[in-house]
Amino acid sequence: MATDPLLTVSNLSVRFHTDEGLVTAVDDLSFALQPGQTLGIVGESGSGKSVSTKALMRLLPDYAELDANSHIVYQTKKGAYVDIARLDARSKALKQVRGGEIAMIFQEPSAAFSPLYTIGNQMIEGIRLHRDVSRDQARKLAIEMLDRVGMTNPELRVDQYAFQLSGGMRQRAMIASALVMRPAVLIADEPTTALDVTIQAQILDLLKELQQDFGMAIIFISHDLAVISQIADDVLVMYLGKEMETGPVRRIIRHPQHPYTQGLINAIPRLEELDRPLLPIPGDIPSPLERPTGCVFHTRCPHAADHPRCHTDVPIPAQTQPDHLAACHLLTEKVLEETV
Amino acid sequence: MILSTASSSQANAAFWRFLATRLLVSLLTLLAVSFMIYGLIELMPGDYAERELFRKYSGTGVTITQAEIDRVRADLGLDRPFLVRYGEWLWNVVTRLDFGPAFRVETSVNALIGDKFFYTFVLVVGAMLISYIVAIPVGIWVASRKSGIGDGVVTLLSYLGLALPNFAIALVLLMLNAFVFDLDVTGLVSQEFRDAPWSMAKFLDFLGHAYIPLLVLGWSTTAFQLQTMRGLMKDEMGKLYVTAAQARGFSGWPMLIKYPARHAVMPIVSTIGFDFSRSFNELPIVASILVLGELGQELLLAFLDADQNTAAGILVCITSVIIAANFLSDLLVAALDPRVRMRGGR
Amino acid sequence: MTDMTMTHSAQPKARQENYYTASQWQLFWSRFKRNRLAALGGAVLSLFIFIALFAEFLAPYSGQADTRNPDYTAGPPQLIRFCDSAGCQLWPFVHDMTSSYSVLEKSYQVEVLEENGQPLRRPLQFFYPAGEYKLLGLIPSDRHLFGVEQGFVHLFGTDSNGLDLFSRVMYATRTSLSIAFLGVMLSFILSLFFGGVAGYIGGWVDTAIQAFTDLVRVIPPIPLYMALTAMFPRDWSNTQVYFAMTLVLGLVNWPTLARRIRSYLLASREEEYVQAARLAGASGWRIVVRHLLPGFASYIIVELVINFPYRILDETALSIVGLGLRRPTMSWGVLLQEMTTVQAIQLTPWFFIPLIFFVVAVLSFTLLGDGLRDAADPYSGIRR
Amino acid sequence: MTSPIVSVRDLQVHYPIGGGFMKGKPQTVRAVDGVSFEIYPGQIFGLVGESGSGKTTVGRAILKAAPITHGEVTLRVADTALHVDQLRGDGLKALRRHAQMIFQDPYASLSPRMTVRDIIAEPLEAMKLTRNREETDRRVREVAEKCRLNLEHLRRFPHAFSGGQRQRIAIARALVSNPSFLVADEAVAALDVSIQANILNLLKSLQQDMNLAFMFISHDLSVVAHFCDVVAVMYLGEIVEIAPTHKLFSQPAHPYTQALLSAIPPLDPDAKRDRVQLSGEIPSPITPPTGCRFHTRCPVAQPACQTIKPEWTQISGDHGVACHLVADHVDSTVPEHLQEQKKHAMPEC
Repeated sequence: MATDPLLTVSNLSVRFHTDEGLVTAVDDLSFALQPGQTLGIVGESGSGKSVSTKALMRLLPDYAELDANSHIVYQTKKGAYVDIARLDARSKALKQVRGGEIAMIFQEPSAAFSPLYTIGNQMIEGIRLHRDVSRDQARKLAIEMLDRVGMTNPELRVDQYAFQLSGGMRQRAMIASALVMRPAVLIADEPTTALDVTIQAQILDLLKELQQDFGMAIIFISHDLAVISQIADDVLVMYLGKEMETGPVRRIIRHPQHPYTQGLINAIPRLEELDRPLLPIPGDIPSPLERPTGCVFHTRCPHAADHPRCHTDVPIPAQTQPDHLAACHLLTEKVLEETV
Repeated sequence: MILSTASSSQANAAFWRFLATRLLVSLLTLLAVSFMIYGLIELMPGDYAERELFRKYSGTGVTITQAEIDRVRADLGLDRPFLVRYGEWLWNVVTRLDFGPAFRVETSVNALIGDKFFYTFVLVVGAMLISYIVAIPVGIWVASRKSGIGDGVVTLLSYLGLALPNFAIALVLLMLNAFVFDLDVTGLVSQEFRDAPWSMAKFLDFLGHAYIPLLVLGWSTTAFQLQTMRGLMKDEMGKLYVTAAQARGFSGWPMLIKYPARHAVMPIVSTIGFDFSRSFNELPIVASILVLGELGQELLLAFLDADQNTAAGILVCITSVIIAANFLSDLLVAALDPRVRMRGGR
Repeated sequence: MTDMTMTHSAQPKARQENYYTASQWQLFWSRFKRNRLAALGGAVLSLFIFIALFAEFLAPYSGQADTRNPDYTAGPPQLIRFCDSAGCQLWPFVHDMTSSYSVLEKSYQVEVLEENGQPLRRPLQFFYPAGEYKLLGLIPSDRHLFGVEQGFVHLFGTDSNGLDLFSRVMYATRTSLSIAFLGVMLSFILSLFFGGVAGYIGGWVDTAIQAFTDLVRVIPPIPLYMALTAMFPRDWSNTQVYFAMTLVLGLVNWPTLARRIRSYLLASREEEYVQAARLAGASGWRIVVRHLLPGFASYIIVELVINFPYRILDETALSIVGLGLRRPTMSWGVLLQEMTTVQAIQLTPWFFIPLIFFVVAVLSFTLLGDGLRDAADPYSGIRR
Repeated sequence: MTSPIVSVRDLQVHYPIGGGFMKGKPQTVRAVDGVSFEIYPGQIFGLVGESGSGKTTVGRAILKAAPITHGEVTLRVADTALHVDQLRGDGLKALRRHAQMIFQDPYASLSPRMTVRDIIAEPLEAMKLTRNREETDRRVREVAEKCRLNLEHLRRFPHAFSGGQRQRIAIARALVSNPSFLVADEAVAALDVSIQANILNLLKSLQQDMNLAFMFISHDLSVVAHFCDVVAVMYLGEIVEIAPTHKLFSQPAHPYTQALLSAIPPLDPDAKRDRVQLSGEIPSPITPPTGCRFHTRCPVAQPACQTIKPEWTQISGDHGVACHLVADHVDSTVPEHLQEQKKHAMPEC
């Protein structure tokens, strides 16, 4: 991983203006994405995983506010660096980033395709925004891509509407419509959550295959750590808008360092260990209006009772291994001990 | 789970069946409306014969005899049973588009309605066009703005549209006219053209008069549509397909028009018939203040005189237009929305 | 970040608990209170309701022929003065004036009466005893908010018959509001019946009612009003016409509300919590009373308030063109009918005063209705 | 062995869609098409399948919340047998008292206008199971405590609670009438993983305390594997396999069960799995495939599968399956034309 990162996110914070007050959705998030890498972002509801990726493409709603210290530095295909967080909302550069550099697929392809236009129409629109081709050529590219994602009868499908397709086919069409623009980064926002397991397996295989072919980096968001483990190289664990732990997928799953990650893994029912009891994380996810002080996880952490710092101080991500970080006071203390 | 994988030919069949159903229902509605009006007038105390004689002799001191009433009744055929009269009227309408004789002015209903139907139609359609032409683009624009000023203005306008209804605007115009300008805001054609046959000059004269009632009539519809369009547009802008289009790098007016606006305009298109109905509704009031000769007033007179042929004829004309508008809006919605085209119906 | 959490933890626990134990009605109310414009609408409206309830007390005269001021026909509004050419005084007064139509000048000539070369002052009397009436139809009284001992006071001027416009506006407010209220209630009962039956029973009953509703909806209401009001016999008394009008307003306007009630019921019947109640053994009656009605009530109240201004509009519009109420009944529409002539507009602009009342009433109803709707359903933004 | 608390014989739930005035012929959705099984007291019976398999409809039909087109459903409580398919009136009340349901969405299934106390008390009040308010209150507190709800929160309204807490309220409501049978329809699907384990553990301890029988409907096989004693696999309105959990997950016999299992992503990225990749998606229940309904997607389908409906075969005492290939394997009296193929086609178990 000696190459320059494709995308470097630093200090990303997003707040929402709501009737009840200002709500922090993403808090001081930093990570980097290498070319061709698959980064899995895992988190429960309210963890800010979806918001943070929307922020990468500046797709946040009007009531959201990107913190002034946030930086999203992206290296374009041409090698130039842009800070997406600083781009003017109407700039050409942002339009190029959206779709041309970073493309996105969604959990509900039925809602992501407009029912008033054919799939082909919406694909061709994307192609022609980013590639200098004629309408006919674009249509050909669209059909090729539909074929590539495993849709039968692509010539027919291109003129169909999303509501005429089954759930799995819709998601394939969604993937095709994103990849046909040849992005360097694909953001997949829970793309398999609404699907049955059998279809989920098909889609995961397809994504892996396409990544081999097209060489794009993927940011894969899911609430399901098992799904992430199947596709990601590295994992970022989020809780209440904060980064808890990040590192290579195998290390995170086999040697989780953060109490939250540990709790999460113990709570997941696994076919391999049918007789192991399920260990829930105690308590409930706090309401976004009642954000805990100090470490956001302290209200549910089994160790927090013995460590008053957890209640007051925000932990800073610390390296436990060169590429493995976790934001926990217990670890910081241990790490400090070790270095001393 | 796919519940129906209808092929496109099946889908078309479903749509045509839907249209055929609508057409049939429309015709039945017309039938029911004409029957209802005929029946309502039948229920009114007294009939046209009594009114005519009363008018003829009122103030003369002559006593009206029962025999005389019976004679007029027989002359006009009013002595026959209700269903026979209605059946005959209906038969003539269906076979010859002949609405029968108008009792009150001793001419045919067709002649009576003729011009006035045209005036009415132009006013109503014109007012609606104005409202669409103003409300749709402005609504889209206001909804796409981040700042809330436009929202506030639109909301204020929509309140005023209700609180300062057309008749109030008409009155205010009359007052302004009296105090400030010296405009003739009443009437639809100048005196010299009133009974003249249609000519270019008459048409231009008509347009010269019609713009004030058009603006008055279009005002509250525009205010209402503006608020509706803005609300619909705001709703659509939050939908995922808009985010997806933005994620493809599509933005600006082309994006607004292709995605949220086209979705947002659908409910407006599907209520064209309803809007027609509302315009017809407001016209008689405005017309009576601005002294326009149009169908509404004629209808009122017909009611007051228990003139069944005229009243039913006018209402059938108006309702036909509304039903035609409904039908048109069905077709437009189908043209705009493939789901309707393929599944048949909304 | 930290200061945000601070503000939240600083919030008293009791307040949070209040929020958690707040019923939907309490939440509704707290959301409504935040909307200033709606509260303003509500306040103005209560003033109107006060006028409607206590019209006899507020109006110095009956507004009918028995209190006609024959010397002041189509007279302009009189100013309440503290000062005039003869100096000032602490107690408010009006001038005694006359007005008569001059055929030569083609206008009304207004003169201030003079006594000893000074304008004739008529001091205002408060809680002045004059014509007897029954307050709220129950309590006999002869007190009026204000009056003058001799002569007349006409704050809004008089109409072409010399009737006090202020008094007439007070009574007209009562008529217009009450007729709209009764019309709304009647159409509400009808729509509740049709919509409720269609939505709750469903099946072919639903289809039949829907077809009938569509039929009524396709005819523009004004011709229907015309047909119905033309049926009123000319010799009907005011009361008869009044009730007939409410009947007409109710009969014509139920379909839209019926449709909404129907779709609301159809939707809420499928709500999961209603299904849960059914599985908990709740009877149909219990489901309606405990689960459907509580949500429905707020919805209905909002619908009714939103419908109100439209009924006021209908009455006024119909009366203006002579289809609704007629003299000597007093309603906004009847009062406004006088100003539809060009001559009235030029010569007597104060005939417009009822229009201001009408506009303010409709506006405040709309503000209140929108506020209630937003409070009941914070996510709906579209009127239709 | 004791007698089953729930027995279902050849249950069919069909309903029409479309149709109406000038809308063409209505079509029949065969949501459930001939399903039979038994649930024993104290047993947790899992029902799994893809969306559109009809599993939810089965659960609802047992509670008479979906119309039973054909078949028998019997619920045995306290020595009496309730024939659910024929129940009405007072009998229905007995069913409601003894059989309850937990819904998927804890946000939609609680009335927003009732306090937690009123929500939990609903079955008691609706069916008049208690004599007075004090008894109701006592019972509500008892159950709420069992479901680990804070008793001080009973005055609150649902909007004060998170998903997990709401689901505990829903569970308390289901248990307040002391039922002996519970249908949990995707009861943890809407919850976060960290909360899900909590609710599952609560359900399990309640089940042991009260000796409840459960029908646990889920699309998530890992959850089912942890929670259930017996699992039935549904495909397109039919049950294709029933087995005790351990057997089903270690020796799945039906190709569909095998495919489902292999599609579950393991937590460890390096875990070895033999993938049985299924192509295509579940067909429409309006026009289900002939023969074995799974043949259109089955990786080992034979020509006979397209035409002949497979018989239900008991592989062992408690393991049944509906598949031609398995039937051949177990029963030697198979049609001759199938004998040849089965050797190659027998799926690896």
